[in-house]
Order: sequence, then C-alpha cells, then structure tokens
Amino acid sequence: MSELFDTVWGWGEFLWSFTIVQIVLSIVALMVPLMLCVAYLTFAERKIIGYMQVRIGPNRVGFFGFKMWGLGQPIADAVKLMFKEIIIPAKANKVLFLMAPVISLATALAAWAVIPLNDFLGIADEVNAGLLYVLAITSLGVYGVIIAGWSSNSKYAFLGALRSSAQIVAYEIAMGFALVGVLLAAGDLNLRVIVESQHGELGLLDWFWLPLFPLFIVYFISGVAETNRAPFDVAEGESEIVAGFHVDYSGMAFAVFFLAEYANMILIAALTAIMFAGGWYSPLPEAWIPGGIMGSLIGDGIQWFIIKTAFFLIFFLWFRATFPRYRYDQIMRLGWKVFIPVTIVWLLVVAVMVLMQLGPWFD
Amino acid sequence: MENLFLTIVLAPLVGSLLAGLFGKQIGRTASHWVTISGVALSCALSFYVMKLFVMDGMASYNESVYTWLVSDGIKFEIGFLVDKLTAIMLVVVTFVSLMVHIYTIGYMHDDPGYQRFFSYIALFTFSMLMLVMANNFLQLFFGWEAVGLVSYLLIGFWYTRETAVFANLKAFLVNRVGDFGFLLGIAAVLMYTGSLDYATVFAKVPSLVGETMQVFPGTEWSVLTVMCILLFIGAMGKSAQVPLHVWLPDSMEGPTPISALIHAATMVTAGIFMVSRMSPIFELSTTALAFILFIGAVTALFMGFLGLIQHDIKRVVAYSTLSQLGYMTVALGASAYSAAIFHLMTHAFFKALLFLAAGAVIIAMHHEQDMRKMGGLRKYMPITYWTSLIGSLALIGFPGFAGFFSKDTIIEAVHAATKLDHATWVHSFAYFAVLAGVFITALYSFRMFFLVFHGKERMDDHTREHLHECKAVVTVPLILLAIPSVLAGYLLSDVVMGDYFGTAIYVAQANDVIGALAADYHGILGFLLHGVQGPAFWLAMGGLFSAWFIYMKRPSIADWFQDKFGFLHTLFENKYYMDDLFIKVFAGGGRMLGKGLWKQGDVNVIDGLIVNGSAATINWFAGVVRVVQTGYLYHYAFVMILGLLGLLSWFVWWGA
Amino acid sequence: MIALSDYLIVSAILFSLSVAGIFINRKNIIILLMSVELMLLAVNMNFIAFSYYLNDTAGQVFVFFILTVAAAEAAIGLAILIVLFRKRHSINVDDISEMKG
Amino acid sequence: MVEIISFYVFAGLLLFAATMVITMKNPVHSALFLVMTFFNCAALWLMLEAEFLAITLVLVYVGAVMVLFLFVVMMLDINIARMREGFARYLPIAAVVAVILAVELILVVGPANFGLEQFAEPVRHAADYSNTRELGLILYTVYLYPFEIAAAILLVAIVAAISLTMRRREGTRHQDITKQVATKATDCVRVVKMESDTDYDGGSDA
Repeated sequence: MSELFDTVWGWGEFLWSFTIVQIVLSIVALMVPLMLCVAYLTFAERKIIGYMQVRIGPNRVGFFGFKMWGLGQPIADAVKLMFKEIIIPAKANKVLFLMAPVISLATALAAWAVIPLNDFLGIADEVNAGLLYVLAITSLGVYGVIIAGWSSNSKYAFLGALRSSAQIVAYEIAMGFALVGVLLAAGDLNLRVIVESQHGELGLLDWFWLPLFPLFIVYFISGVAETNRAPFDVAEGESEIVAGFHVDYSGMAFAVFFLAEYANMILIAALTAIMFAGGWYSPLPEAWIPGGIMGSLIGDGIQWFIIKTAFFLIFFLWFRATFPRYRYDQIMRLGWKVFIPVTIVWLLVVAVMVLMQLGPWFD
Repeated sequence: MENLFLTIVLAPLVGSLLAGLFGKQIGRTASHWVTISGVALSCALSFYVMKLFVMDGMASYNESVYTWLVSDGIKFEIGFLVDKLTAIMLVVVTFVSLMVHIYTIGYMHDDPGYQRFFSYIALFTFSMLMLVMANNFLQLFFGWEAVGLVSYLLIGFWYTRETAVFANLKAFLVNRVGDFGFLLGIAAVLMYTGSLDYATVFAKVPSLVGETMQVFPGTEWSVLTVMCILLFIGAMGKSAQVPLHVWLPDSMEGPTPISALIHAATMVTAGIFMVSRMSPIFELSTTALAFILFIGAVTALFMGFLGLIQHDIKRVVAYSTLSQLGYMTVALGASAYSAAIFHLMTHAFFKALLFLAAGAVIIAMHHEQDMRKMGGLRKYMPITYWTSLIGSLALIGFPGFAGFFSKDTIIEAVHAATKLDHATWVHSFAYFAVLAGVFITALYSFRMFFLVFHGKERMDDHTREHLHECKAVVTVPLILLAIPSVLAGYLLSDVVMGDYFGTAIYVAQANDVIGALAADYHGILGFLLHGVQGPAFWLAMGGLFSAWFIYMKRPSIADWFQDKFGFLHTLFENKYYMDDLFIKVFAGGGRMLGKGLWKQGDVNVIDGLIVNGSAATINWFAGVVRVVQTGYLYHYAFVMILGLLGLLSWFVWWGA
Repeated sequence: MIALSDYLIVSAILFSLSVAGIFINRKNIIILLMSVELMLLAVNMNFIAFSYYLNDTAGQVFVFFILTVAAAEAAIGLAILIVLFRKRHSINVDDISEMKG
Repeated sequence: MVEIISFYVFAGLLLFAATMVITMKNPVHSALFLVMTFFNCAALWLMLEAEFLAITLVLVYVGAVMVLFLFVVMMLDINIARMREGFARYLPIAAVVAVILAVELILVVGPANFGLEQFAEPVRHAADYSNTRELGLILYTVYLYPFEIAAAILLVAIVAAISLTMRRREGTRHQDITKQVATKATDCVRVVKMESDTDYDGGSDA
C-alpha cells in the first residue's frame, strides 16, 4: 500500500516537476468550478428573474428523484444541447463557423489566468501587466462574434455581428479608460497589487469604488454592454434580428456561445470586484473582525471574492428583468458621448486626488 | 546779398506761376504785366549786381542757400555762385528776356495761348538764371534740364502743327543725347572728386592729372579728358554743335520771340557758359580742348554754308546762330573763354535783334516767312530796316559794331593759338574755318538783307496793301537792342583785354592766347585799325559785295550757280544729309534695333524661348514624367522595392 | 540558446514575404495594406530584438511610436478605402489610378 | 530547451501565417491569418521581455486595427475574382525578388554578424522586473515630446478618418432629446371648448 502510494506519489512528483503539468492542473482546478458556476448561473438567472416576475422558474429537474428546487436543470440542459445536431449552413465557411464559438469561450476563460482569487490563489496572477492582459484578452472576444456572423453567410447573423462588434469596440474604450483610473489609483498593473492597494482599516470604505465612483459605474455598465446583455442586447435582438450573430448555430455550438456569454458575465463581475470592490477583502473594518473561526469566516478570504462576484452578477440579472432594450443609436450615444467624456474627466480628478495623496485611498 | 540773388531768381518764377496757373483768371494784360514786372525786376537787380562788381569791386559770392539732402556724405544743395562771369550772364539773360517779353506783347497779340506763352518765357528766365547762378553741378543740371523743358514746350507751342510737334520732339531727343553725356560727365566728376560743389571740384581736379580710367577693358584714358569730353557733349547738345545741331533749325517752328530768346541769345549759349565756368577742368586736358576746337570749327564753317541757300527768313538767322555758336566754341577750344563770353554777349544782343526784326517782318507779312515772296520792304518798315541793318553789320563784323570786336578777338585768338607750342592741324583748320566763316557770314546775312528789304516787291497785292511798320511794343525792343548791338563792342578793352573775369575764368599758362593778345592790345582804336588791315575785314567786305552783286545786280548768277553746282546745292539743301543720317541711321537703326529686339528678343527669345519655351519644356518634361507616373500603386511599389533591392545589394556586395 | 541573428532572420523572412505579398496581390488594396502592416511588424521585431540584446529600452520606445503611427495609418487608409468604395464601387487598384475624385 | 522549442514553434507559425496572409484568396482569411501573425509575433516579443509591447500589439492591432480591417473587408462588396487577377503571373517574379531579398537580408543579419559571439544573450530580468515601468519611465522623460507628437498624430488620424467617412444622408431623422425634454403639455395638447349639441334628441345612453 505504501509502495503503491510511494509510486504514485513519485509519478506525481515527477509530473509536478513539469511546469506545463502544474499549469494545466491549475487551469483545470479553476475551470471546472468556473464552468459549474456558469451552468448554475443560467439556472440562477431563470430562478431570480422568475422571482422578480413573481413566478417560480425551473423547479422540476432534480437529482436522484428529488426535485431539489430544480437544481438538476442546468445539467439536463447541457445533456440535451450536447446531443443535439450541429447544423452547419451549406454556404457557411465551415472552419470559421466552428471556430467562432471556441474563440468566444476561450477569450472569456483566458482572462481568468491573471485573476487573483485571494492572497495566494491564482494561475498566473504574478504577471506584471495583468491589467493590460485583461484588456487585451477581453478585446479579443469580439472576434468570436464577428467570425460567427460572417461565416454563417446570413444577413441576420452578419447584421447582429456588426452591431455587436461595433458595440463592443465602443464600450471597450470606456472600459479601458475606467481601468486606467484604477491603474492610476493603484499605481500598478498587477491585479493582486491592485487589490492589495485597496486594503485598509475601514473595510469597504477603503475600496476604489468610492473615489472612482463614476468609473466604477461606467465600468460596470460597459461590462454589461460588452457582454451583450440586456438592456444592451441589440446584437441578439430577438424581436429584430431573431438571435443575432448566433442565429444559425445549434446544439453544442450554440451552447458554447451561451457558456461564453455567462463566463463573460462572471468575468466582468469578478473584475469589478477586484478593481473596485477590494477583491477578497472583508467589507468590515478591521477592528470589527474577531479572531477564531468566526474571524476567518467574516475576515478577508476567497469567500468575500465569491460573494462580491455573485453580488455583481445579480445586477446583470436584475437589469435584464427590469430594463427595456436600448435602441442602437442610443447605445452608441451613451458609449461615445457620455461614458468616454465622463471617464476622461474623472481621470483628471483621480490624477489630482493621487497627486494630493488624498486619504484614505492614496496616502 | 542772398535775398538779392533769391529775388533775381524768384521774381520771374512768381510771374510765371501767376501767369501760368491763374492766367485764365487774371486775363491777358495782367499776365504780361506780372511776368514783365518779374523779369524787369530781375533785370534791374542784375544791372545792380553788375554795378556792384564793376564799380564797387565786390568779391565773388559763393554760398549754399538750402541743403536738399545729404547722402553718404555727398551734399545735394541749392546755392549761388555769383562772380563776374555770372554777372555778365545775368545782365544778358535778363535784358534780352525783358526785351523779348515786351516784344511778345505785340508779336503774340492775337494768339490764344497768350498767358501760357508768358508763363513759359518767364519760367525759362527763372531756369536760365538758376543755371547761370548755380554753385554746384546738381543745380546746374536742374537749370540745364529746366531750360531744355521750356525749350521743348515752346518749340511745340503751336502744338496743333505737326511740324512743331515733330520739331520739339526732335529737339527733345537730340538734347537727351547731349544730356546723357552731360550726366555721365557729372557722374564722373562726382566719382573722382566726391563732390558736386564747384569750388571743391575745381580744387580737387588738378590732382587728377595723369590719372587714367578704363572705360573699355584694355584702354587707358585720361580721367580728365573723358570727364571734359562728356561734359562738352552736354554742351554740344544744348549749344547745337555738330553733330547734335540738327534740332536748332527745326526749333524755328516755335514763335519768333522764342527763337530770339532761347534759340539765339540765351539757352543755346548755356553750353558756352558751362564750358567757361568749367574752365579749371577743361584747361587741364589739351585733348578735350582740341576736340572742342574741332567741333566748333566744323560748326562755324559748315553751318554757315547752309544759311546760303535757305529761303525761310528765320532759318537763315538760325543757321547764322549755329555758325556763331561755332565761333564761340572755337574760342573755348582756343582757351579764349573771355572772348567766347564776350562774343556770347554781343551775339545775344544782335542776334536777338535780328530775330526780332525777322519777327517784325513776319508780322508785317502776315506770317509769311519765305524770302522769295518779300522784297523792297525798306520803304514800308523803316525802323525795322535800320535796326536790321545794324544787326547785320554787327553780325558780319563790320568795324565799329559789336560783332566786329568780339569776332575779331576770336579770330585773333585762334590765330594766336596756331602759334602755341602744342598747336596741331586742328588749330590751323580752325583758323581757316573762322576766316572762311567770315566771308560766308557776310554773304548770307546780306543775301537775306537784300532779299527782304531791297529789290522787287514779290509779295501778293493783298499783303502789300496791308504792309506797315509794327507797333511800338515791337519796335522799341528793336531799338533798345540795336543800341548794345552797336556799343557793346566797346567794352572789349574791359571785358576781354582787361582783367575783368579775374578768378572766374582760369586759363593755363601754356594756353593763354588772350594774354598774348592783351600784350599787343593798345586800346579800341588800335584794335579797330588793326582789324581793318586784317584778312577778316576784307573777307567780310567781300562777302557783303558778293551778296550785293549776286542778289541785287545779277540774280541770274544764283541760278547759274545752282545749275552748275547742283550737287553742292543739293548737299546744302539736305543739310549735308545730317537729318537723313540721323533719321535713317539712328532713328531707323533704333527702329531696326527695336524691331529686331521685338522680333528676335521679345517674340523669339523672351516669349518664344523663355516664356513659351519654359512652358513647352515643362510640358515636354511633364509628358515624360507622366509616363512614369502611371497612377498604379503597384508600379510605385515595384520601383520602390527594386530600389531597395539595389541598395541592399550594393550594401551586401560592395558596401560596408 | 537563441541568438539575435535568429530573430533578425525571422524578421528578414517576414519582410521578404510582405514584399512578395505586395507583388502578387498588386490588385487588392486591402492585402497591400496588410502587407505594409507585416513589413512594419518585421521592422518592429528588429527593434525589439536589438533592444533586448543591447539592453536598451529606446528600441521599444520606437516600436511604440511605430505602432502609433501604423495604427493611424491603418485607420486613415481604411477610411480612404471606404470613401473610395462609395465613389467607385470598387477597390481595385486598377480603378484608382487617377487622382480625380 | 523550452525556449528554443517555443521560439521555433512561434517563428514557424509566424512565417506560416504571414505566407497565408499574402496567398489567401479571400481577404477575410488573410485578415484572420494576419491576426494569427500578430499573436505569434506577440509571443516572440514576450520571449524578448517586451511584455508591454506584446500586449499592446494584441490590444491595439488584434483588438482594434484588425477588427477595423475585418469590418471593411466584410462589408465591402469586393469582387474577389478581379482582385486575384495576375496572381499567378506575378508569382514567379515575386518569388524571385522575395528570395533574393531574403537571402541578402540574411547575409547581412545572419549569424556571421549578429550571432551569439557578437551578441551574447543577456541575463533575464528578475520576476519583479516590470517592462511597462521601464518603458513608461523612459517614455515620459526622454521621449516626452515624441510621445506628445504621437498623441497629436493619433488625434489627427481620428479627425481625418471621421471626416473622411462621415456622410450625412438626406432624409434621416434624428431624435432631439433636449427638444423632447423641453416639450410642454401646451405644445402637444390643444384644448377645444365645444358647445353642447342642444338639439340632440336621442336616448340618454345612445
């Protein structure tokens, strides 16, 4: 037994000695829960919107004969989609057609590489230019949309793709500027350093959302627009262009787009938590946090990161349940003529604040 | 003293401006009164100045009145140099001018341009006074050009006549030639002495002796000779010396008072005056003096010939003026400046007299100027007859009359000059020319006199019925001028033989012919007796007799002469073809040159080669370049890449 | 060990490829623009390689500027292309040999 | 070892993608291969410790410029067949020129001149070395003016691109929000007073 254990452990050590293996394992360790989160986010969406609209939502599919409030629903959906046929339109560009959803999902997941989950967890969170990396990768998401729209060789899909990509490019600028504010405040590109620079005695009042409030709002709304979520979902626009760029997708290909969208939502929520809401730090002032088990529960830790991400995710769902869809020109106006000027102005303010070493954030 | 001179100068100007600008308003009578009073004032003051010099022995006056501008140390000033030379000129100019003014009242009586005319002649008087009173070259040049301008205006006074316009244009153009030389001369003076002031210049010129300049590369010319000849070219133009004389006969197109004042008595003598004034410079260049002598001799003799065959009464007088100007120039060339000025003075009186007399005849003949239609006017116009006789006798140099003394002095001076150490053939030729000129002068003068006042009455009946003596305004000036024509000669002993001019005129020791004459001079009577024994007198008498014989006794001789020596007559008739030469060679040549420049230079070279040529070249070049510039991006890229490849290959295989 | 020359050779080949691209795609202005971008990329690669091997950050600064200018160039180039297409309904190089709009 | 392998992999992919860019029939494919070229290039740059520029390349070129390219390529109705004219004809000369160029360039920059002997591989920086910080320091001090000029160039490019492509179409309708907000009830509703119909004789609820 111990020999076997030793052998396995030995192989394990050998494999662990390869950086690649370490990396792959850590990626898996992050991705599996993430995909589960994505799956259950769809469930949560249906449930929450259901409650908001005073109905129940999915409540039948459970596990092992128990209904369990419909918790088996995402699994069932996944199984269904996996077994559905992927229809490829005759005039479509096959390679690109299949590549598009993969690109979408890949970019949504790749950004997680530099995201620090708490003060030690993360895949490549030591990367110096983490913030830049996030910006770069999120800017690639548009490729999935464009390629999907174009390779479908369909007017609806192409129109959706154009709308979507123009929207993404537009809001990316405002988003980038908002992040520049964060960068200015933190003085570093590393996400972990950014989080750590929000640490203070005052808890949630020490976070960047307060001094960077306009940027915070702009960033979050831009994030909603980036993910093509309601009320910025003209790219899909069921009543206008059927389903936008993925109108011709079906089965797992469609599922991947779906996953990508929700993964993106989680990413935006997580980034918001990191940039503006203190990452894994407790919102309570340090003085209030007792020792012991209670202290580890309500003190700094990954649980706060998850709670904050979930908190921001609920806003995504809330928006969808509440707001009517924007008209396209209104979206563009908001992006170019409101957000960008606001961010530029607030960047100046932030710069002044940093120069003045305004406490408690910049001292 | 300054105010005195300013008054002399400005009085005629004021009259001129009043008559010229407000002639219409103040009327004809007032116009002639203002101008005449201006000139009369000048005249009176001139005589006063003369008196100051002669009686009171005043020193010469040389002051600047006004500095116009100073540029690089060179002053441009207005100033007066008044010495005895100037004084003589003042008297002559203002006196003759006054006479002419008065005469004009009668002569121009019916002319519509009456006020304009008075304005002009008063302006002329002002200009001439400025000229003679100048103490620097700038003012001299101003006066020089101003009198030229007035001359131009007055020759073309009857500007509706084509011949008048032609004549004034001709005078203007010919004078430009002379003035150009004059200007160059002044420039030379300024360049080598650095000053325009007479006194400064005269002080500096002796240091220029021996200095040479290169007008053309490889030639070494004496600075002083070049300077003098250039200045004299100006004098040639203004004083109508061959070959720039052609304008003077034509200037007779102007009204007769003008011919008398400007083209006989004063303006044309400006050149003589100028050379005399510049005597300190001219005396330093023997070459220039010889040149002057030659020009003067040629003018004196050959212009006289032309007078022989003229039919227009004024033209005869004009040619005689040319001839007499030649005499003065000869005197200048012989360094007998005082003789030249003396002759200038006497000539001014008797020539003005002759002109005015001719004018009187013309008035009487109702503006008929052709002598062939006159004759026997003696009984109709006794005053004119007698004054004309006095003038003619003075002109031919009849003993006792003014012309005799002045002309004989010149002849004697030239004779003396032939005996100088540096005498050349030019001096001998000049002596011959002045002697022959005496005969010719007598011949044409009395030809005119006889044809006009004696012989058959050849005019038509209508004219004859209206023939009568002129009014007092015409005859009084004649008489007033006749007096000095007779008496002026007796000033000889003072003006020429005495030391009248003093430092005003400078004569080098080697050239001092007047000094030689003065040494032999024993009073007027002696001079008179000596003159009667000399060849000049007998030649004059011969000329007079010949004129009587040919034109009174045997008129057929003139016709016979005309038949036998037709070529000579034709030559004279055409004025030695000088006008034709100028018109053909210079005007024609100018036209040819202009045409050539226009056709070749302008049309072919400038328009054709430079303007259209450059355009065509650019067009051609653009055509070539257009082929290179296809507009296709890949051609450019191709060329760029080939270039890159070439550079790289060079770098790889041969470079580094 | 990777030598400086390796990076330089890669960029040289990249440059040659872009030159070839300009030759063979002479009618297609979009590919021409892309070839130009490739050329700039090759140049940038040289800059960065030298910057790394000479340990001098200035090379990267120049790459930064080249990127700036190239981005501007691409934006304006494409804008011109769109205007052209509106006018001519073609972006064939043969159809745009004239300067007249 | 890993480095050498990744260098050859990235370099190979880079050159492959670049070849595809210039030989692809469809410009969309060309553009996508260009994106791939950029990615590989960025990878090579990362190996050269130029993190900032590598990420910027992705951010700017892949994220923005190439999207623009794709937009244009996709939206314009391009006649691909005409675009391909002369492709085969010019291939030989292109190949010859490219090969000569490449050979000559390699002769210049090859190992003889720039090998490890001449330029030894520098020591890698420590993990906390920030390329961005280095670049920023030099950019905002030594190269401040060029940096400002670059910014001005970008601004000019923005203005130029917008002014070139902007066109106002006739007959399009725009919402004037200020006007809408400023609208008062009296602008929209007209209250009309009417006399009641007196000679109405119908039933009370008809």
